Order: sequence, then C-alpha cells, then structure tokens
Amino acid sequence: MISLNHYLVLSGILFAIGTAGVFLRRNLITILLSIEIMLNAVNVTFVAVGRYLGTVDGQIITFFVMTVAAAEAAVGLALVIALFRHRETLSPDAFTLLKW
Amino acid sequence: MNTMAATIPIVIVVLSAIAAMLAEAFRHPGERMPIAGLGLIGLVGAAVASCFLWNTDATSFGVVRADNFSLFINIILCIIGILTMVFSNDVVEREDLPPGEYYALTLFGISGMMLMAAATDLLVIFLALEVLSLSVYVLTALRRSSVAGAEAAFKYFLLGAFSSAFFLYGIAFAFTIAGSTRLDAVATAVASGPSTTLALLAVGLLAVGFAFKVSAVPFHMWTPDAYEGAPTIVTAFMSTGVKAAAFGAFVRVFLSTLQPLQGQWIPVLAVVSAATMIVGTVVGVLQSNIKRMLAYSSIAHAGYLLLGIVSANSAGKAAVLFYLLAYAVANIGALGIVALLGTAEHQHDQLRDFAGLWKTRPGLAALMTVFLLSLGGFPPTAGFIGKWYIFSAAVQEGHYTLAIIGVLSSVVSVFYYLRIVVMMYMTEDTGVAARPVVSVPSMAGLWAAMIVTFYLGVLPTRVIDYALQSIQTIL
Amino acid sequence: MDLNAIGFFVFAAIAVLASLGVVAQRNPMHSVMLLIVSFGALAGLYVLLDAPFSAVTQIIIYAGAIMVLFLFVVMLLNAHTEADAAPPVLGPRGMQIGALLSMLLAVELVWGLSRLGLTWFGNDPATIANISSVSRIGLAIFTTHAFAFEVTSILILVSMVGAVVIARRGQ
Amino acid sequence: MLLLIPLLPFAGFLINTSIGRRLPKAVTGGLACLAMLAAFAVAVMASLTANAAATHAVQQTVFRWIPSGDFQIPFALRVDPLATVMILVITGIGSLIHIYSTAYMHDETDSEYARYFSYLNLFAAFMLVLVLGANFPVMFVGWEGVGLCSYLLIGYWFKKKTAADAGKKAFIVNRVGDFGFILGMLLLFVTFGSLDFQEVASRAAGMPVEHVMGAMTIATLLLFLGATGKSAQIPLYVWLPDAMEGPTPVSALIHAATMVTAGVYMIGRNAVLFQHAPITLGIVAGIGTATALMAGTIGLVQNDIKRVLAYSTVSQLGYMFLAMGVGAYAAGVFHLYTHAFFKALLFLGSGAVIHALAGEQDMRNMGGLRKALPITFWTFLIATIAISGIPPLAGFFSKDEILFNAYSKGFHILWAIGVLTALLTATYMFRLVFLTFFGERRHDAPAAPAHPEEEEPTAQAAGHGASAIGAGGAPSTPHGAPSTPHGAPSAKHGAPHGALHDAPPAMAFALIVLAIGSIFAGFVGVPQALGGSNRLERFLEPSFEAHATAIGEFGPAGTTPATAPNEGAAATHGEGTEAQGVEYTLMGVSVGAAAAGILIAFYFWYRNRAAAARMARSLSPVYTLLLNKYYVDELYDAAIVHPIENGSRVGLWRGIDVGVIDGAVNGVGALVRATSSGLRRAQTGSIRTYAASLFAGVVLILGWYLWR
Amino acid sequence: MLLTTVVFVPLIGAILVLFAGGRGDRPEREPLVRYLALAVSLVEFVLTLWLWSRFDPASSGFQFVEQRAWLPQFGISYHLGLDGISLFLVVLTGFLTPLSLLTSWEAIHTNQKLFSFFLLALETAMLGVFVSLDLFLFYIFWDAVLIPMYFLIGIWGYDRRIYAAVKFILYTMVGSILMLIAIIGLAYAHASTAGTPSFDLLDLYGTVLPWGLEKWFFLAFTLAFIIKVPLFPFHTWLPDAHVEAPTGGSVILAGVMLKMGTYGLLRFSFPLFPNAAHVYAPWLAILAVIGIIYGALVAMVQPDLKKLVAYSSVSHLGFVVLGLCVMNVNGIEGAVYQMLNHGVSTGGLFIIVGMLSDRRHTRLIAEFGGLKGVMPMLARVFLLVTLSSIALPGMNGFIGEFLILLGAWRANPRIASVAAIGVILSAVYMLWMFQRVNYGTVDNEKNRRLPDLSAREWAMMVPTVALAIFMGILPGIFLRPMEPSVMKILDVMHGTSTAAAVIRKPVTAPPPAPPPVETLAAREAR
Repeated sequence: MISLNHYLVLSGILFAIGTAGVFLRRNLITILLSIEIMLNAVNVTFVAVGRYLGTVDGQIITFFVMTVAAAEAAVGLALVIALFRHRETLSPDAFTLLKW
Repeated sequence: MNTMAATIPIVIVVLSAIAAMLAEAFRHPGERMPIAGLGLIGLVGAAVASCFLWNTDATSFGVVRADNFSLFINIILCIIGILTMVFSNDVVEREDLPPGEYYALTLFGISGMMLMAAATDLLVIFLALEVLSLSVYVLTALRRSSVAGAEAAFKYFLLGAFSSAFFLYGIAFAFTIAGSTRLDAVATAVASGPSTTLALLAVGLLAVGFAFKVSAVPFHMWTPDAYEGAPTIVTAFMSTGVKAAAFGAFVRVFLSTLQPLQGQWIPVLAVVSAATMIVGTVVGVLQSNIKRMLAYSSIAHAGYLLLGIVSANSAGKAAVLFYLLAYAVANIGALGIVALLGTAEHQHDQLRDFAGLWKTRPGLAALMTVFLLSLGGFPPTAGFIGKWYIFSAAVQEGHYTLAIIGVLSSVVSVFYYLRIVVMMYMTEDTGVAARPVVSVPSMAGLWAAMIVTFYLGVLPTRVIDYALQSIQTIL
Repeated sequence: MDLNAIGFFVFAAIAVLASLGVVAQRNPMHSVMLLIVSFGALAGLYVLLDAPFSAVTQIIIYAGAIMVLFLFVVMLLNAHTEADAAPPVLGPRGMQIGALLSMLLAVELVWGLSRLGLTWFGNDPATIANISSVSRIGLAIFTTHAFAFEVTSILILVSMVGAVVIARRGQ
Repeated sequence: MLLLIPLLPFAGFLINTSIGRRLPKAVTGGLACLAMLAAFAVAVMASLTANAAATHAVQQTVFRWIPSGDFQIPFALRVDPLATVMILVITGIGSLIHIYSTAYMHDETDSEYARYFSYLNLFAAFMLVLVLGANFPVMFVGWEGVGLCSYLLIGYWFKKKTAADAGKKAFIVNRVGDFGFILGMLLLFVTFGSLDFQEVASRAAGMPVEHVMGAMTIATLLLFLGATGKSAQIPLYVWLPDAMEGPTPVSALIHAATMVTAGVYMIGRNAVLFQHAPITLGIVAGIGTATALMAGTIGLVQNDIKRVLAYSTVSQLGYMFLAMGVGAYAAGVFHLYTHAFFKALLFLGSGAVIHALAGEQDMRNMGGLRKALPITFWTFLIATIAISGIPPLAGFFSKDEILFNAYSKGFHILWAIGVLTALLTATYMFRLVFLTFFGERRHDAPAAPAHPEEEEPTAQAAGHGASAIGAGGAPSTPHGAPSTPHGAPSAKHGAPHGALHDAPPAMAFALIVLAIGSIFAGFVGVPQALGGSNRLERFLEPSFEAHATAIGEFGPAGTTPATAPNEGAAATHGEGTEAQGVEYTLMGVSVGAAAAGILIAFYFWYRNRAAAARMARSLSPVYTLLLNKYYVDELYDAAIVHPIENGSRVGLWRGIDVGVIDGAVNGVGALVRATSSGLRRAQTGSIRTYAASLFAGVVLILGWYLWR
Repeated sequence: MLLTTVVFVPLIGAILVLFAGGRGDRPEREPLVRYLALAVSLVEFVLTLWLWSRFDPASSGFQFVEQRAWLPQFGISYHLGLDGISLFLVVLTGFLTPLSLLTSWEAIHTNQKLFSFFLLALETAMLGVFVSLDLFLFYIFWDAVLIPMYFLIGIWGYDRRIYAAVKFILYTMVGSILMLIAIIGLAYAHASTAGTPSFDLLDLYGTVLPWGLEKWFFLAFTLAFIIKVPLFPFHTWLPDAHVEAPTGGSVILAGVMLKMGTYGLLRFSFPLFPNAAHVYAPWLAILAVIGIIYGALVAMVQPDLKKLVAYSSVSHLGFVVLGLCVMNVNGIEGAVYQMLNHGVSTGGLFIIVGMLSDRRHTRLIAEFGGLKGVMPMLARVFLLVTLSSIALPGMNGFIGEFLILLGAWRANPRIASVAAIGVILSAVYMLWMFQRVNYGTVDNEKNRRLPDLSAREWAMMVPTVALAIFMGILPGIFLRPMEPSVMKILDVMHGTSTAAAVIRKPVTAPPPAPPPVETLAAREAR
C-alpha cells in the first residue's frame, strides 16, 4: 500500500534534486528549471496531503503555486533575456560585477 | 466580522497603482505627468484609512486582518511609500526609469507589503510575498541600460525564488499538520500537538523564508548585490519596505501562531540573530560603496530586529514595531539623499563622492548625519530608542550575551556610519561631479523624516504606546 | 501490491529520473524536455491521488504553458549548451559542496519524513468524490480562497508589467 | 598682626610683579626693602608680644582653610620663641640682603630688576609663613613656597641653561623630600587626629617613647626625609651646590641663611615628637654628621668660590642636624642663628668679590684682593674666623655647644667626626681666604665671560691632573664650576685693568652689619661654663615642650608643660665642676682643631702652594674623588635619572603605551578589518555561492531540528 | 524649571547661532556668530552661578528637583536634580565653555557657526549628564556628548584628526554601550523586586541585587566610566584625542568630559552597587595608582606639549579615582575637588598650549625655548598654571591631592605612599616641560618675534589663574556645600553594604565574602 509518507518522501527527494540543480548547472535557464522542480515537489505534498485530509484546499493551493510559478517564470525569463542582452552568455558565473 | 473593511488600505493602494499604469498609458512621449501625485494620494488615503480602522480589528475574507498590528505596519509602509514617492519625483527622470511602470510597481509592491503584514493565512502571505517580491525584482532591474541592475535583479530573483520554494515547502508542512493554511488553524494544531517532526520542519522552513526576506545571515548574500545594483531610490524603498513587511509577517507567524514552539525556534533565531549582527557590521566596515555599506547596515539591523523576535515577549514585539519605524525613517532618509544626489551617469554612491558635502550642501550633510546617527543608535534620535527598546526586551528575557553582541556590533557599525560623516565633514571636496539640485518637496520630505527621527528620539512615549496597543492582537 | 502502488512507483521513478536528468543535462533544451516528462509523471501521480483536475492543469499550465515559455526563451537566446566563457567561481569543489548539501537535504528530508508513523490515505468514497470534484474546487476557489484568487490577479499583473518592462528593448 | 608679617613682603611682591617693570629701579628696590624692613619691625613687635605672654606664644587664626570631615585645618599663625628667632633672622638678614641686592643687581634692566625683587619678597613671605605656620599644612605652604622661590631665583638667569637646570633640580629634589613630608603629615594626622603642632606635641607627649619602628618613628623619618631635601642633607643635598647658579644674594639669603635651615627648624618645631622617636633621632644625628664630614671634604678641593661656600653650608647644616639628632635642639637652633649671620656674610662677601671681578668665580683666577677690596676682605675674614669656631666669635659658641652636647650625651664617635669636620671647616675656609685675598693677583683683568671656549682645553687638563691645584693656572674644574658666569653682575661694571672697586655703599652696609652680627651674635648663648647664662636656650625652651592646651588667640593661656624633652640638654649643661671640666676640655679640643685647620690652610695655600699641588698629586685618586664630589651626581644620574627617563621613553611610552596598550586597541580594529576582509571574500559575486550559503543555512537548521 | 533652563539654554543658543550664521559658510557673519555664542555661554555661566547662589549648602538632598513623566511604561522620567557634588561640576562647565570659545577665537576660521553650535550643544549634553537623576536620561546625555565632540575633533582638529575622532568615539562607546545593557538590566532587576521597572536613580539606590548580577553590572558601569576617565590601561584614546583636537575641544575634553567618568563612578557605580564596589574598589585603586605613576612617567618623555598634558591628565585623574576608591569622606571630597582643579588647571594648560600653537602652528616642545624672554607675560601665566597643576600648596591642586592622599592613607597607607610618588613626578615632567619651553635662549628664529598676551588671552587667563589661586586659598567655599552630599553618598555606599548584607543573605547565593570590605570599613571606623 502507498501511504502519505511515500508521497512526502518522494516530494522531499524531488525537492532535493531541485536544489541540486541550482548548484550543478551553469546555465541560468536550467537553474530556473530547477526551481520549477522544487515548486512541483511541494505541489506533490499539497495534493497528497489534501487527499489524505480529504480537502480540496491542497489542490487549490497547487493552482496558486502554479500561478506563482508562472509569474516567476515570466519575470525570471525576462531577466534572463535582459542579462543575455548585456553579456551574451547564460553562465551564472559571468555575472559577478557586484561582489564583496 | 467579515467585511471588506480590512482590505481598504490595500485596495486603495492597488487602485492608485492601476491608476498610475493607466496614466502612463495615456501619457504622450515626453510629457511630464505628476504620477507621483497619484501615488501620494493613494498612500495618504491608505494611511487615513488605516487610522480610521484603528482599534476596529476588522477582518476580511478570514484571511486579511486589519488589527492594530498590521495597521501600525501599514502606517510605516505609508510613510516609506510617501517618502519614496516624493523623492521619486526628482529622481525617476534623472535616473532614466520608465515612470509609469516604476510608480505602478512601487505601489503594487506596497500593496503586497501591506497584505503580507495583514494576512492571516499562510497562502495569502505567500502570495503577498510574491507580489512584493516580483515588484521589487522588476524595480531592481528597471534601469535597462544598467548591467548591474539586471545582474542584481537576477540574483535577487533567483535567490528569492529559491527561498520562496523553501517557504512554500514550509507552508506545505504546516498545511500537513493543520489541514489548513489559516494561521489560527496552524496555531491550534501546534498548540495541541507535540512538537512533531513535521511541525519542526514547518518552523524551520518558514523561518528560512522569512529570514531570507529580512536578509538574515546566512540568507543575506543577495542583499549587498541587490542594493548596490538597484537604482538608489529602489534601494531606499526595498531596504525599508520589504523589511517592514517581512518582519510584520515574521512577528505575526512566529510570535503569535508558532509561539507554542518557541522553545524550538528561539535557539535557532538567536544564533541567526547573533550571526546577522556580527556579519552585518563586520563586513560593512570595509565597504566603499555607500549603498553596499548601507546594505550591510540593513543586515545588521535585521539582526537587531531578530533580537526582538528572539526575546519573544511583548516588549520585543513592540520593540520590533518601533524599531521598524525608526529604521525605516532613517534608512529611507539616508538612501534618499544618496538617490537625490545621483544621476544616471553618476550614481553618487561611492564614499568619496560625499567628500566635502557639507561645504556645498550643508543642509543635506546635516540631514544625512542625523539619519546616520539614528542608524548608529545615538541619542537623541529614534535609532537610540529603538535599540534601547530591543535590548531591554532581550535583557528582560536574560539574553545578555545577545544583547552584548548587539551593542558591540552597533559600535562597529558606528564606525562605518561615521566614515560617511568623515567624508562629508572632514574631507576636502576633490572635484566630485556636479550634484543635482534637490527640489523643495524632496527637501521637505527629508526634513520631515528628520523631525520624525528626533520626535521618536525625544518623545517616543506616544508611539511606544501605539506599538504596545498594536501587539495586543498577536499576543 | 496493488495497481495504485505500481502506478506510484512507476510515476515516482519517472519523475525522479527525469528530474535528475534535468539537472544533469548540459543542454537546456534537453532539460526542458525532461522536465516536461517529469511534470507528466507528476500529473500521473495526481491522478493516483484522486485529483484529476490538478493533473490536467499540471499538464496544461505547467507542461503546456510554462514550459513552452522556457522553450521559447531557450530557442530565442540560442543557448543550447552551457557556456564556459566565465570560469566557475566556486570551481568543481563548489559544485561538489552544493551537491553534497543537496544530498544532505535529501537524506534529512527522507529520514525525517520516514520517521513519521505511516499514515494511510482514507478510502471513504464520499471524500474521494469530494476532492476530485471540479465543482467543489471551483466553489472553494471563489468562496474560501476568493481573496487569494484576487491577489493572484495582481501577481500576474505585476509579473506581466515586469516581464514587459524588463524584456522590451530600449526605446 | 601676625598675618601682617608675611603679608608685607607679599604686598611688595604683588606690587613689583604687577607694575614693577614700569617703575624705576629705585622705586622697586626701595619698595622691596621697605616691605622687608616693615616686616622686620612687625616681627620685632610680635616677638615682644609673644614673649610677654604667659605661654610665650601668640596665635592668630586667619580663616578656616581646609574643612573636610574631621580634617579641619585652619590657616593659623603662631609666634613662639623658636619662631621669634626665625622671623627675626629672616626679616633682619633678609632686609640686609635686600639692601645689598639693590646695588648688586643694579645692572639688570628695570623689568628684570623688578622681577628679582618680587621673587625675593615672595620668598620672604613664604619663609615667614613657613615659620609662623601653626600647623603642618600651613607650614607646608611656606615649605613648598620657598622651594618655588628658590626655583625661580636659581633660575633667575633663565637664559642660561645651567641656571635653569639647577632651578629645576632644586625643585625636584625638594619634591622628593616633600613626598616624605606629605606622607609624614598623613601619618601624623591619622595617628594623632590633628596637625596642629601644639596638639601633636601634647598628644605625642602622652605616649611612651617609641623604641621600635612605630607610627611616630615612621612619621618622623618621613618628615626628616622632607628635611633632608629642604636642608640639603644626604641623600638629597645634591641640589644645593648647583643652586649657586642663582644670583649671589639669593645664595646668601635662601641657600645659606634661611630656607635651607627650614629642615632644622621643622625638627625643632616638633621636638617633642622627635624626642619620642629615638631611632629617628639617631638617624638624624648620623646623617647630619655624615653630611657635615662629606661636604667638608668636598669643600676642601672645590675651586669655585660659591661652591666652596655651598659645601660649607651643607656641612654646617649637617652640624645642626647633629645637634637635633642628639636632642640638643636649642644648640641646633643656636647654630642656625649664628650661621645665618656669618654664612650670609660669606656669601655676600663672595658676591662682592665676584661683583668686583665682573663675574669671575674661580678662585684660581683670584688672589691678592686684600688690598683692592678692603671692606670685603675684612668682613670676609671675620666671617671666616666665625665659621671656623675661633672664640669669641659667633660660630665658636654655637659649634661648641653642639659638640659638647654630642659628647656629653654619649655620641663620642659623632663628636670626633664633628671635631674633624671643624678642622676641615677651618681649613677650607681659610684656603678660600688665602686663595682669594692673599698672594698675587692671578688674573690680569676681569675675566671675559664671553669666551668660555678659550678656557675649555685647560679645563680638561685640570680635570685629570692635580697639578693645578692651588697654584692657579688651570681655571676650571671638569665639573663645571661654571666660570662662565651669566655675565650678569656686569661685565661693564668691572674696570678694565687693575682698578677694582670695592663694594658700593649698599653692599658695604650689609657686609658691615653682618660682620658685627657675626662677632656678637654668639653672646646670646654663652654657656654657663664661660660665665654666660645661655639665655637663648632658656628662651627657646617653651618651644620644645608640649603644651596641654592650645594657645589662645593673641592672648596668654594657661600653660602646663607636659614634658621637657630636652631636659638633659638644658639641665646638665655647665652644672657641676666635673662637667665643666669636660666642657673646657672639649672647647679646647675644638678650638685646637680650628686652629690646626687654619694652620694647615696657611701652610698649603699661603706659604707653600707647591706643597698643596704635590699633596694633591700624591693623593690623586682621593683628590679626583673629592673634586668630583664623590661622583654622587653621576651616580644619581646613572642609577635614577637615566633609567627612569629611558625606561619611560623606550619601555613605558614606546613599548607599553604605544606598543602593547594602544597596540591592543588598534589591534582590535585591525582584527575587525581582517575579519571583514575575510568575510567579504565569501561574497564572491557568484549567485551559486549565495545559494550555497542560503542552502547551508537550511540544511543546518533542518539538520539541527531533525537530529535532536 | 530652573535646571531645565540651565541645561537647555546652551542648546537654544546653539540653534540661534545656527540661524544667525545664515546658510552656508559665510565669513562676514563670523563676528556676529562669535559674539552671540560667547554671549550665550556667558549667560549660561551666570545662570550656573545663580544656581550656586540659590543652592542650600546645608542640605544633603537633591535640590531644584524636577520630575516629569516621560516614558511611564518603563519607569522612565525626566528627573533632574542637583546636589553638592554636581553643583560644582555644573559651574565648572559653565566656566570652561566661554573659555573654550574664547580660545578658539582666532584659531577657528572655517565655519565658525558650526563650531559654536557644536560647542554649545556639547555644553547642554554635559550639563545634562551632571544633573540627570534618571539613568535613561543620563545615558542619553552621556552618549549625546560624543557627537559634538567627535565633530569638534574631526573637523577642526589637526593632521590625524579623523583617526583621533573615530578612535575617541568608538573607544568610549564600547564602554558606555555595555553600561546601557547594565542600566536596562538594573531597571528590570528592580522590577523583579518592586514589580515595575524603574530607571530612577533614587529608586535604584536601594535595589538589592543578587551578587551575580551586581558584579557584572558594576563592572559594566565602571568600564564605561573608567574608559571615560580614562584610567590606565584604558587611556590611549586620550592622547590622540587631545593632540588632534582643536584647543577649545581639548579644554572641554580635559576640563569637563573626563570628569563625567569620575562623576559617574561616584554617582552611579559605587552607590548603586555597594557590595561590588567594596570588592573591586581596591583593584580600581591599584589601577589608579599605576595610572598616576605611569601617566607621569610617560608624560615626562613626550615631545608634544598636548600629549604631555594629556598624559598628565591620566596621572591626575588617577588621583581622582584613587580618592573615590577609598570611600571615605576625605578621599571623596578630595576627588571631587580635584576634578574641579583639574578642570581649571588642565583647562588653563590647554589654553596656553593653544596660544603657543596659534602663534607657531606647532606643539612640539623642541620647537620652543626661551619664550620667557620673548613673551614674559605668557611665561608668567604659564608658570602659574603649571604650579597649579603640580599642586603647589596655596594653589588649588594641593588641596585636592592632599585630601585624596589623606583618604587613601586612611584606607591603605601603602597605596597612598606609592601614589604620593606622583607628587614628585608631576614636578619633574611639568617643570622640565616648562623649562624647555620658556627658559634658555631663543634659538629658533621663528620664536623671536612672537607677540605677548593679547587682551583676549588676558581675559581667558586671568579668571583661570585667579580661580586656581582662589581655590587653593579658600577651598572651604567649595568643600562645605559638598560635604552633606558626600556624606550621603557614603551612607549609601556603606549603609547598604552592611545593613543590607544581612537581609540579602537568604535571598541570594552567598556573595563571596569580600575581604577588602572589612579592612576598608575597619580603617574607616578608626
């Protein structure tokens, strides 16, 4: 049988994978994708917990999260474009004008 | 009471934001339009509305609560907003910012901030957080010609998104134990249940989310870069507004909802607070860019504010409110002056740009000094009362070590505030580029900020009373 | 092992593997594709959780809209692979540290969450019907969560304005 | 009335110091003299009043000076027999020296002249406060005040470095003594609860004599430390010879007649107290004797006329302390009194010589002045005989009194040394006379003071060989009997060749009066053995006793002597034929010693100067040692002054202050900076670093929660 | 209202000056500004004298008391009062401020307006320190003092002024900010017994603290004060601050600000924490004695006049602290008196150094020599001030030092003996300096044509010297009004420590029976 714990653990693993992406990838877009993975991992928790508690709130929250994800993606990608215009690269390590 | 009343201030601000957008849409290229005036009207309206709502404890939709606590923060935010608007009128054009978008986003940001402090639902807090964050991200990148702006915005954005994922995960765990994201439900759940793993995870992750927004160590690293890269007026705005809103929600969630778990989170926040105070002050010592320096200063101030939360008593809560006000006024004043002296070509944000300011602009130099002294916690300014209040809250709870770290770090921070003063008063002007003229309204705004700073420093009784009233609802 | 369990493990495996693929790929295009796969798997899981509406929105909004946006940007910028123009600031060790931290987080989460007593999903059909009902969801969105919904509208407005103002070329 | 005594000279000081520089010399000098004479008159009146009183004392409380808790010090003045002697000496001899100075200092500019007299008046005022003070703090005002004036007057020619140095040295060495004095006062107050002399005496009288180191012994030792400073005793005598840098009348007044005797006076003033501390008395006697001998030996070989006199002063002060130490307070004061006459005379005479020779002070450049300066010569000779102790001049009686007391109280060794010193005294004094006034002139002209460099080489030679001694030739000692005098008492004044002027009238007057004094002053204390009645001793007696009750304000009050500490001294003196026999013998011995001394001097420095040179050569190490004053200055320099100065500069200031303490302070700052620059490196600018930091925070927090 | 008036008149004057100066740096208004500021300071001086004339010397309590609610939530009130100790410090402040304005008359030319503003504002803050009876209020004034002084040093100072100013403010802040924590802690400790927190000094005097708290609070208070004093080894900010400060600043710094430290010890540290005071006073006394000797020795070898005077302050203030630490009436009266003396004589010394510096733009001793020949009058007042500083009997310094030594001797003769060495050393360094500056021949050409005292300089020096002598001759005028207050503070120090110790025993962990208490108390009884 599949328990809530399974989903929670899965969610945790996905979340951790998402975080890893932030460090492993040297491409701004992939980093954004990693954050999407994290958000989705959370969504899994919401849906599973909603199912467990028998409430639709979990699902509704996922919709809001999706909205947020979309909004973030829009702004994030716009920023990526802006950065790319300035530097013609997507490597995060290229943007170290501001430091120390 | 389920009325719309509680949302009125927020709605007013949103409306003025939309009005600003529309105004921009109808603006002829090259035409000057007093969009700042629209914002001002909205903010004053919101402030007035907040005053009318005082003591009504209105609740709307079960998720927005205009209790005195949120109204106090509303007022702080309105002050921040009004000052920002006033300064913006001078700055926006000079800084080459698109006015319509700038004002609209600023006002949207303020509405998000107000909502964040007023929301009693974790989901709404999250959404409000996103509204204000996105506004601020965009504002940071608003000057399109600036690489630094884009870089700063992206760093801020990416880390913000990263941290809001953690925050969201925390909400998920809270949802798991409470079955709802309403704060009251969460409070009941944590009060009744033992401190389970889930509750601890929720506490930890929520703390991370807030700590990021208030730029506490080690979640602070975006702060200097974002503050430095953003247009100065935006730095002024976000360094005060975001902090006020985030601390509002932080206090509400941790000192009210999660109060039963305080044995769990106080040690963590205590360490964070100590680290924040130390890093914020120590690293600030060597900065040569004023915005960056003030960024570290704002980190340090976050540490002091965290100390208020760590104290977890009513003095601590009231102290956080008072401190936010004192800090906001002084910080926006200081950064406002930097902004008012800058142009798109010459940011006027290096330390040496301030050399000999008192000779050419004695008034501005004096105002800057007052703000810096307030930030440094010298009597008889607001900053001193704020620090004193925070530390007395900490001492009351026996957090002597933290208080001592706090006061010592504030001495170190004085060092770098004084570096600016040294530049302004004790160094000769070495041919800094011509500084633009500061308009009368901006000057009036600065003077008003100074008067508030002194008022709070000399006669803080009334405001402290308000602050103490404000925390009645989140006991 | 019932179907449900099999479905879970299959989808979970796909999701995890695809996600790993996302972070392992040097080509962002591939990453996006793999992410879509992962989302699809998650949609499958939602179905298993009796949340068909969520599954659908997951596919439509996430895989359909957001990912397309990503794809669009990837193609717009023509950045098919990681640029090595700038040397990594942290170097390989930095990546190792980051990966290690992620591993640690995974371990922590798995350990912490598996420490909870096993909690089984209820099988009350009424409840299941309740949560899979689109109308109930709609009702909840526009009553209980109406304010949040309104807030999202502002959020989207902000992101729209922001995206436009940032991405548009200078006058 | 008592207040008037110091106030008169003080008024003179105020006038001269404020407007004196605009007044002509006649006015300033006259004013100063007038102030002194008036003070003298008042002092005489006060003395008569006091003597008439039943307690032999009158007191005036001017005002409450220091009120602090139980420490209540009035500013009170008191005249008793001891003070009578002192004020008369001070105002009397002081007046003469003022008069003398009007001529001696005549070549100064108006403003400098006024300055000189203002200092001199100020000195007199403080000296009078010192002796009139009815309690320790008031005495201390005068005590330090005279030190100040001494400082100012020694450094009167402030442009001359040696003078300024000497002034400073005098003040600082005196301060070392004052250190003891202050502590002594503190201890006395804590012990007796009062600092009034009378009260201290009466309370001390009620206590048993301390034969171990008790409070009184320590207190008196501390006070004695003060006395060694003021009165130039071992170990603090070193300032006095240097003090000869001041104008000669100053040397006469301050460094011979009055100020340096303050220590003696102080012991006399506290006779009861010292009487209760026999250990201290022994030390006083020992130190006094040792000083007398040592200074006498040094005086034997010095070439600077004033330095010889200075060492003579030190030596005579040693005598006085010997007297005090053996409990013969009256004898000590008696010697103080006679010494004031002849030593002032000697100094003034030497001043006249120097004046005539336009500033020359080196005896090797003198000689044969007998005829050129008759008044000076004769008066000088009288003083020399007096100091040598030849009867019936003043010095004989007082010196004999001391030696008799020393012997009769069992201090035979001290007595022997005293006699030896008497011989030395006679020797070096007559050496001085012979070198200065007899023989042929060894200088052709008033020395050209502006050419020190010409004298340098020979000065070096003289330092090592003894060849020069006595025979003239090498003019200077290595120790800088400075022989390049300040040019002050005037190069203009001396006539170019040969024609030397004797003392001008004002100076002559002072010389003659003092000479008369030197002859007759001793008769107030003729011992009974010689048919006298020793009036002085009986006169002074009340001052050395304790009075149970305080003395009324200007009025006689009941007096009940508690003890008479000097009963031995007073009573045994001259009683019984056996004692008288001893006394005659002792007198004979001391007179014999003096005569021997004169003869030695006559042989070596009048008849056969070559012998002196030979002697010096054959005893070269001793000679060098003496010439260099036992190297005490050098020793102090090497052992105290330089270590302290260098230690302070290198060790304390550069090392500890700048290095360690401030280094630590700045080190904290540097540490903060270093930490800062280290921490800011973490802010690499790479977003992934930032995320790592954030993420590490998350992992730590969650890990902590889950791990617990 | 009397005290409020006295405290705030300078501030109002400062603001007036600011307006009178007009916008920006306007040289043509300089005379107006100067005279206005001087007039304000003189009016203030008259006011302080007026206070003195209305002061009841027989009373031991606080007079002219004003109390008004301020932050009632925390037991903070606006509470002012004056007793025999603070009275004279107030008068001293009133006396020195016009002098420091006068001494800057010609030295300060850049932005006279601001200079006068800061100086007058500083006066308000200092007066506030001396009359506050509420710890919170006191701390506000205490900290507020730093800012004007910082500007005075930093703007109008010499070459290394910025370093000195920053060092000054940071160093003194470190101490005082820890005191802030202790103040808060004390108020809440009071709350734990009395129910409500109170920052009122008079309430807190009786507060009984557990030893663990009392110890730390005492140390925190004391650290703040001894840094300000400054006591060895916390003194290194002082030479830097003095050397770099403009003359007017140095006068105030040495004349008044250092007294804030010793005043704080007397008013706050010792009576608030009597048990701790009894335990630690001997250690402080040892530090004080080290400071006396050390300051003197280091002063001796300084090549710079101002540094020399600065280190001499370390030595003199060591005497003051010693007098306080012995906790008997002579010691404390002597200490208070010595505070006044030091203000007058060191203030005078700084004024003189300022005159030399105005004339020659250097303060190196080696640059001078033979000035007595060039400027006889200056040398004369210089001598008088020097003598006052080395405590010549008949001048002010003697009274103070003697009383302190007497008090110290009563407590511990050994300490007093060592401290008395300072008497010797002060003569050494002061006279040596005096000689090198004034005596000898003029061998530096630049010194040959220096003008003697001007009328303005006479106006500064005559009152200073007159006061120095007056205070030496008639100390009773000052000591008598002081005595009741000193006795009262002594009561607080000793009374609580003996009477309360009995009450305290069950309440707290046994305070480590402090051995020095016995010896001190026993000696006191004698």
